[in-house]
Amino acid sequence: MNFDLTEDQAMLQAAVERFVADSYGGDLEARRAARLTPAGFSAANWARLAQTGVLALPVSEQSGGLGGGHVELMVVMEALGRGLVAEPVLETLVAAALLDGASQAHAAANAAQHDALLAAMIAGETLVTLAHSEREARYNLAHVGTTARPRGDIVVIDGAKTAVLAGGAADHFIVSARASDDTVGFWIVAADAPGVDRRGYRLADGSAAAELTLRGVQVARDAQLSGGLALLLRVAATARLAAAAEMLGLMTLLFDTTLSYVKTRSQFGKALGSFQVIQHRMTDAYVLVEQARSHVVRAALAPDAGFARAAAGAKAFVAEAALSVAHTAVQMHGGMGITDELVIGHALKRVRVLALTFGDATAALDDYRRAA
Amino acid sequence: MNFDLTEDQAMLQAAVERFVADSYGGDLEARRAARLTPAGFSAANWARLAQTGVLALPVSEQSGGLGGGHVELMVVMEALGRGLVAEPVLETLVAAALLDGASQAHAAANAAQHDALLAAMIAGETLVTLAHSEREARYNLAHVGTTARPRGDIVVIDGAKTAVLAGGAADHFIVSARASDDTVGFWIVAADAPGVDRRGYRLADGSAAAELTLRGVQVARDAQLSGGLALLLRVAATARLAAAAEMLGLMTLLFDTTLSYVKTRSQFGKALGSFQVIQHRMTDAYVLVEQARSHVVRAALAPDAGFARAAAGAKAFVAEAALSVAHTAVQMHGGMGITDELVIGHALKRVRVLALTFGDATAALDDYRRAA
Amino acid sequence: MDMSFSPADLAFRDEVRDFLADELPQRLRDGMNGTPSVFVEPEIGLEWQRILHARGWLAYQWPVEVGGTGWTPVQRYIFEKECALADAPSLSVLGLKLVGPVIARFGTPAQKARFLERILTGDDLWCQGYSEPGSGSDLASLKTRAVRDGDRYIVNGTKIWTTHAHYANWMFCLARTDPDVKPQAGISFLLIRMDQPGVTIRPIIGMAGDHEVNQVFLDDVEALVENRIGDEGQGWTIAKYLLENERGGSCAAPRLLAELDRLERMAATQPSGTNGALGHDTDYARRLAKLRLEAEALEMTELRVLGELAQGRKPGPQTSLIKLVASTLRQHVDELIVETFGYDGLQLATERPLYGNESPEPIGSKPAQLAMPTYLNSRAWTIFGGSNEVQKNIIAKTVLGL
Amino acid sequence: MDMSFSPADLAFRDEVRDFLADELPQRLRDGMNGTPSVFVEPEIGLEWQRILHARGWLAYQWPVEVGGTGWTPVQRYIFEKECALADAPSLSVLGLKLVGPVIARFGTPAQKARFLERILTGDDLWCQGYSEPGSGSDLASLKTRAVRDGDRYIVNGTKIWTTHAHYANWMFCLARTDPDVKPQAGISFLLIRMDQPGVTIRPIIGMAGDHEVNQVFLDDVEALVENRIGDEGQGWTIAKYLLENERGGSCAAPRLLAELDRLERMAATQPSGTNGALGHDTDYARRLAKLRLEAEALEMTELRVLGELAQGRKPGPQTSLIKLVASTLRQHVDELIVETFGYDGLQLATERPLYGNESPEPIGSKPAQLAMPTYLNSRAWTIFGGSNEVQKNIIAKTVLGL
Repeated sequence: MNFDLTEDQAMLQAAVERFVADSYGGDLEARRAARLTPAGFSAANWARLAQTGVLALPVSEQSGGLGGGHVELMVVMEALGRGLVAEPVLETLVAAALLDGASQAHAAANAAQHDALLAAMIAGETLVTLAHSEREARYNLAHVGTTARPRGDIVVIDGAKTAVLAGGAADHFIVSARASDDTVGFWIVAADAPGVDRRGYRLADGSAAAELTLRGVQVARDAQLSGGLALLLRVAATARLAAAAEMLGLMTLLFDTTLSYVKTRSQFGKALGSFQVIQHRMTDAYVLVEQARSHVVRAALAPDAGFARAAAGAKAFVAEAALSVAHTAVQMHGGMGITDELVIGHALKRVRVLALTFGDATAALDDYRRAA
Repeated sequence: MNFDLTEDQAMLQAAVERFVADSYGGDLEARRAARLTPAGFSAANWARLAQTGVLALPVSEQSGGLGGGHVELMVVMEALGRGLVAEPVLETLVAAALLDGASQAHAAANAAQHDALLAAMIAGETLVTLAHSEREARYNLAHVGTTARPRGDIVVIDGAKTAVLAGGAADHFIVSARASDDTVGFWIVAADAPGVDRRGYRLADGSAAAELTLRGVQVARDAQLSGGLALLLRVAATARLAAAAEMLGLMTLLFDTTLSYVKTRSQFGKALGSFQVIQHRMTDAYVLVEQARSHVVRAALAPDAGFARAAAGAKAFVAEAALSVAHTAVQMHGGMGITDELVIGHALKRVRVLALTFGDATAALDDYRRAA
Repeated sequence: MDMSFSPADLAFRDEVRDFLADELPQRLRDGMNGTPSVFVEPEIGLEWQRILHARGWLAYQWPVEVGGTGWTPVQRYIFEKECALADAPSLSVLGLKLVGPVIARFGTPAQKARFLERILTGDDLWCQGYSEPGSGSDLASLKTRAVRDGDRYIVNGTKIWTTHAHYANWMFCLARTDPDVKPQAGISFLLIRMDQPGVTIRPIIGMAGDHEVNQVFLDDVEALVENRIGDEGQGWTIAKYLLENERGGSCAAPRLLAELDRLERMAATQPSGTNGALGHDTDYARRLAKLRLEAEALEMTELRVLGELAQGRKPGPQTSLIKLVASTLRQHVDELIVETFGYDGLQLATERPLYGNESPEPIGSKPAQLAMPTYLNSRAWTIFGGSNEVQKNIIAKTVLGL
Repeated sequence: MDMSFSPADLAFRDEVRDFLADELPQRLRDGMNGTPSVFVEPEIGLEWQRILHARGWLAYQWPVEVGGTGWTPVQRYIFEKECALADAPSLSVLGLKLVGPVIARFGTPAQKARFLERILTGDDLWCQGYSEPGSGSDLASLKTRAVRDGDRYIVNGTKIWTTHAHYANWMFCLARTDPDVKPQAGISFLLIRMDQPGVTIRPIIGMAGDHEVNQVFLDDVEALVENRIGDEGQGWTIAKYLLENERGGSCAAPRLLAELDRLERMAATQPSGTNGALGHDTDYARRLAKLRLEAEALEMTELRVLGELAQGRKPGPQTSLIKLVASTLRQHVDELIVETFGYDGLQLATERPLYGNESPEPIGSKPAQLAMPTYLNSRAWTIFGGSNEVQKNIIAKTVLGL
């Protein structure tokens, strides 16, 4: 019974906090400028992040990663959230986990090719992202309408994908499609492959997402990843923990910023924080932060058998709690809270996006209770 | 556009308020004593209530009633709620509306008999109540498992009923049962008829409810009321308005009592009502009372075509609002709030019962949205 | 009790409906519906105001003597409701509802002649100089200083949250003309030209990327004494009049109800991902129905206030809760709209406008594109014009006597 | 990070489990589960305390010198969790958790000898004389007066919310021994015999009909000076110690989680009235799942505090929110339970006890019969022991620095 970080974990946390301090450190203008680039993030920061090893963290050692566990993932994502980091870490971790999981499933013929892609990814040289969501599916991970039909040595992919996170700048997509035997598989598709029509757009947090239309896209058979929907669900659980941890970081950022504000800002001749209603509302927010932390820790420490359930539960709880704290933070800041000039609004918008990662709070709640 | 009461309506309101002042007038001990009688209410008060004409109010003039409309019903029930009246007015109004509706549906052979029963009811001489709910039905009004099988000139009723309001002291029951043609009908059954096994019990508000077991209960064919489920749904809408209006009265009682309390009670050397958190919580309660009043007025004024929907909506809204205000009232009163010594607790318990009249808030909400 | 409209009122309603059907261009309806922020752009608003002015209906909130319509409270309500249901652009609050009535009530004949007609023609566009950095909801603490210098004041200070300052050629402004009396007594109500040296406008961009409000720096800016409304030191009284003027009849619910209808239709075609449409998901349908119940209660509360006004009485305490309920409900509706569109609800285009031919292509649908910016702007409802916290303080004090 | 128990702790857990399986009679489990009020009747509680005392585990919250077990914080948690999961009757807070540790800490050797063992044997039953009519959450304002008269005090005053005063033979009591110093300084901690003239007990019946608490009138009642704990005027310090003593480890979540499990099983057989069981209704299942998420978070928060204690550190600020979260959650669970049983949830039997052969026949089921009285009593959770409002004041001040 010990919730202290190990020395290694503390070092990891310090490394990410250093990255945040050096790269952002309260410079909202620099962050905004990075968001306005076509990629939606800073290439320089991305390279530095890769150097910290963060991108290699959850990848197994045999695939060239650091083999970090859930606690390490939590530590990193919380620190990134607290730093309001704009770079596509979550998207990369998802893609890396899929490639890594696929590599481990079979020593497939295509392993070398996938390993090379993975290595480039975690080095920060290539951006790969999952293209799975379809409009008809809403949050149902098992609903895939895109098809992959074999034709000789190749496979032909047709369909449409939406809400492809970081899809505006990705070099490769991991595209889910339904194979002729009705199972769901994943194929690596280059962004510039013929038949791929990418339409970039911005999400609330300023990130560059994309819609894809896939018309007769031809990929080599061995571009398929081993492992189907089951692998995706495993990765989704990890992604939910990561999203919950990042939201926890955002909650602490929102809470601490707001607490400082109500202590210094005065109204009607008194500090805002001396009004009992403000005190109780801040107390409610504090309770949410602590309870959210408990859920994230719970999921990070859950044994494998219960991990998917715990991660879904943490995601469901934290998504609602983070939104509530973000709304409180906006309200407490008054007029300034609704501008783009404080971290508050940016954190709210990032929470909105994370809250929908691999389904909204209700979808996660349903997974949680069905697994119970 | 005028929300003032007419002179007649104001007189009606005054009459009920006079009854409340004379019969209860803050004498919680007398009310408690009345609740502890086997009937669960005061026979003397009941006789006086009948004299005010309240029991005859919604009954059509051709059936010997006053032919009052929904506004009159609202006025009366709100005043009764505000007075925390213990007598089974709502139950009697439901039974009377069923008998009255049945009389109007057909000039049936049994009209004279029903009219006599109705006359005795509204004179306060005979207590009649609806026995409809069954455990398997939960809040589904259309679910009736009790059967009514014809045998020659009689009908044989078998089944079980629960949550028969005022059933502990009723002289007759209006029992719903499924006829051989699968329609739902209603039969008048004397409480002392052979085969009727009544088990009395107390509800939260201290009223005397009953469970009934009906084994081979024989009733004359003409004991059946005209009008089936459609009549019940019409009456249920009226009952929902009545329950919402009574809850509105309870809300004003709870709110006003609590407002006085926080103005006079002091803690840490200050009036409770000077704490901002208390002020805002009372403001929230005030908003609920006003919004609840709007819903009740809306339903009372709704045209016939929209009445069932409006009554369901009012019931759904007011049930939640009343519960919230009651919880606030308890909390604001601190230790005293959870005793049986103040009107607060009694009002909360009455709200709990009314909130489930003809289905809970969710059931009413479902009826409301499906009718939309 | 009677909540129906009289035959004369129904005839008036039909007249308004016919007018809207004939005279309100689709382009303006689209402009209104395609605006995620609280105020429509002048480009849309002014065109509509010109149409209304031509019909003689623009100054309906003003006294008859200065061009008002003389409508009864019920007629005003009917007009506003029909406009809302027809998606008519919202009218400029600043000129028509705020400074116009103030000039009509407190202005000299010369001031009335000088300013009122130009509000109606749109030749003058106004902004409001009330809030200051550091004063927020607490007006009495304002610091902008106006020093008399012959027939003019020299004004120095900073105003913030100044809606459409970047379009306005005039500002009505509260400034401290006497620092030596108690805070409320030393304030005057001045009209200031925006197109003069010393006026600097800093845009404040909202979370959704909209430019509605500004910070306005006033450095040795001139305000003519002839453009002071009322006496020196009467500013606080005028500001209070203006506030009370705002608290007459209200008509927020009809548009909310119309939006819930629209949302319900959209939800009926949104995929749920499992079985059929999102609108048929029980949980979703119940959430929507609960919001509708809130909106219907609000509508009735507004009508109860109207009932008081229609009887020639002062409205009851219900007026004070309408802003509180309406703004909170507005936010809940906008939250549900964002959620309705699933991942599509996350898109946030920052180009403006989002209506018309130049607007960016939406992902999924136009309503999906509007959802997020509308939701983000909607957080302002419980902050501006008296935050929810301030509203509750006021109700507790004035209505509950706490 | 590591939230697992050590092998030694697991062995201890098994030892506790075996003990409970062997020694906790079904009658006592039924008594615990059949009690809708917060405290079990002495009839149930004392029997269980005798069994625990025989095993040497009753005084586990006391120092080893006076009969404590010397358990680690983790062992205490494990013991309390296993007891909760086995439906063991709750132990008397008054003697074991409140006055016992105070006597152990501040009492003279003679006082320890006189009182401690008799708490464990159940020969003495205690009640607490803290709250007074008019003082509520504000202890410093207490008015009960103790005047020295030789080797005794003469005590006059009124205490209220006195749990189980009608069973107790002793009261520990805060009384003002010096009215002339500042309020906190003039208070002493006195032990008073209940079986003496001048002690009058007025039952206060709760909403559900339960008799747990009382008003106690003290009219010229005697308290021996030798039965004063600590020095004269030290009462406030002792009361604070007692409060802090309460804020050690906490184990509220396991029982809440067990109740949610039980509720889920019951809901799976409750008719929904439309299609199948209530437990399969999506809306219902989601509400239950959300409560479970709250309870799981609470469990983890309690474990995080335990983690601090296990490392030999003082627990962090999380302790302060546990009461707030647990009591609010407790109420929400009890509300859902009432709703689960539909109309059956409305029954309110006022006979007591509701366990055992004499208890009234339930309508529907025994859990349905317990639902309403439990819910009604449950309103007390956010009021007694520091209301939610007071808890939030404390957190805002001490944790957030507001």
